[in-house]
Amino acid sequence: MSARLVHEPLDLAALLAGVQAADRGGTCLFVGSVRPDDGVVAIDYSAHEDMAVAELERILAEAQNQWPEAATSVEHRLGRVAVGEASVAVAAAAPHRQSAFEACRFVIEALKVRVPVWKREECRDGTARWADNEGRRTASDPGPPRSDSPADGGVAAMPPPGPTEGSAR
Amino acid sequence: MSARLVHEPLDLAALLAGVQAADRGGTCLFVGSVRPDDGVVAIDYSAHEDMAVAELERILAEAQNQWPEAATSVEHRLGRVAVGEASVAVAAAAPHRQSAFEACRFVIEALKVRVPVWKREECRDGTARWADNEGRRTASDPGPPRSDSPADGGVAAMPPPGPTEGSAR
Amino acid sequence: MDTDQSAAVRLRLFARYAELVGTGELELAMPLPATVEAVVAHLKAQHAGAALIPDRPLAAVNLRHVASDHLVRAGDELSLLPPVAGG
Amino acid sequence: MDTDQSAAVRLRLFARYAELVGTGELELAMPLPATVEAVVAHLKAQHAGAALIPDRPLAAVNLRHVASDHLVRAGDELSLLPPVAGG
Repeated sequence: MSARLVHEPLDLAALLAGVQAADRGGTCLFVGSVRPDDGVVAIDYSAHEDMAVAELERILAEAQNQWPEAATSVEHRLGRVAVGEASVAVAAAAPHRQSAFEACRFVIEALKVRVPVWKREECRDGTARWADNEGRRTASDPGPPRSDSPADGGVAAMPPPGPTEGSAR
Repeated sequence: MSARLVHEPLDLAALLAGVQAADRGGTCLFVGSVRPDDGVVAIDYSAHEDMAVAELERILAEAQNQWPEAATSVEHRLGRVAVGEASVAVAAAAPHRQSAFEACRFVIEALKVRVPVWKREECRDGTARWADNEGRRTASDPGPPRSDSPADGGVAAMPPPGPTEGSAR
Repeated sequence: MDTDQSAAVRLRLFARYAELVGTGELELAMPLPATVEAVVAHLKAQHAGAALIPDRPLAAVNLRHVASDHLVRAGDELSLLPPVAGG
Repeated sequence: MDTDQSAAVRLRLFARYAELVGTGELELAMPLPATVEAVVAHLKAQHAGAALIPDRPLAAVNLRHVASDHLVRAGDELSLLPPVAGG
């Protein structure tokens, strides 16, 4: 049982290895990754880190209580996560698949509504906005709240649309 | 969408990579592995291979029909699989996690009741027995039905219990 | 319905059923079409080892699951499947 | 109930709320205990930037979620949390 916030790419193999055991014949892994919705090129994740870890640990303890034979682990990535990269992963292993699926689903659903993590979407046009899990968005000040989240990250790799300069494409 | 029977250890990273795409923000992976129930040290999986692949493809097509935005893949291992090793894996990726969970669960549930795969449990005491997914077991003749599944596989690594020859253990 | 008195059905057996009969593949000469159940009865009459196969086992024709009243025709491949145990 | 007229509550703000107020951490001197809602009203009275924070935001005391009628005591750490967006 392990709840972690990490600042580097998630290690899914390690997460799986942490919950698997010979007598747990079913393992369910959920991976959430950044979608390119509405021009998003990356998401800068921040958290109330102490509380997020404490809340994740409480969620895992609740899962343990509800599915005593299951082992669960969760990792959430913080900092800038580019489109297509994983931001969160939950693993649950149990003797039977139903518990593994249910415990895994429980943890990700609880995480989405309880764990103090926020996302600031970085868009192709250089703007940034706060987004919540109900799809509401609020423009963000130009200055990012975290020094390691450049507002123009990824622009070189994916130029913004709009008036092109002499190119037919 | 890919349905495969394989004779080597499952490659989960490749299975995940096969379903993931930037606009599929949720991925669910299920892994089933061999449990050491009642003295089992390994399971020898066999199949009606042509039909198993066809049936797996039909199941994936049904998942595609029910969750059109989801991509699903499945691999089942055949031959001798030791306790703790993975025998089956299902991956489903979709724009939202609910479809990913549901499609993944659908595929493994359908596989368990429809796909012609059989297991012959190899026990610590050297015996073997056929097992079905309802927990019924039937003794197997000493001669294995497949030439590549020795009834004494693994005995060197894990000697059967019983009358010992001069050893206090 | 036409029946072919000289027809043969290709029968495939798997796992425990192959073990019981001692082979995974055989041809049964019998009038066709016939239901899966009739083919199984014919098999049991000819092979003592098949006695422990149920009268209406899980079955597939040409790689698809079928019910035991499904009609097997000349040229079909009938597979008799023990309870499946994948996963 | 005893109130401590000279007490201070340690307030932490995150994400958009920190951006609005211009800081992630401050101390508010006010009579305690007081409800979360009262502390938020006090913050809004003192910091114009806090106007857009809801009257009853998601809140945590000492790293646990609390309702807006929860009593904040001297020495508590109160965190005001924008709608969470993990995953």
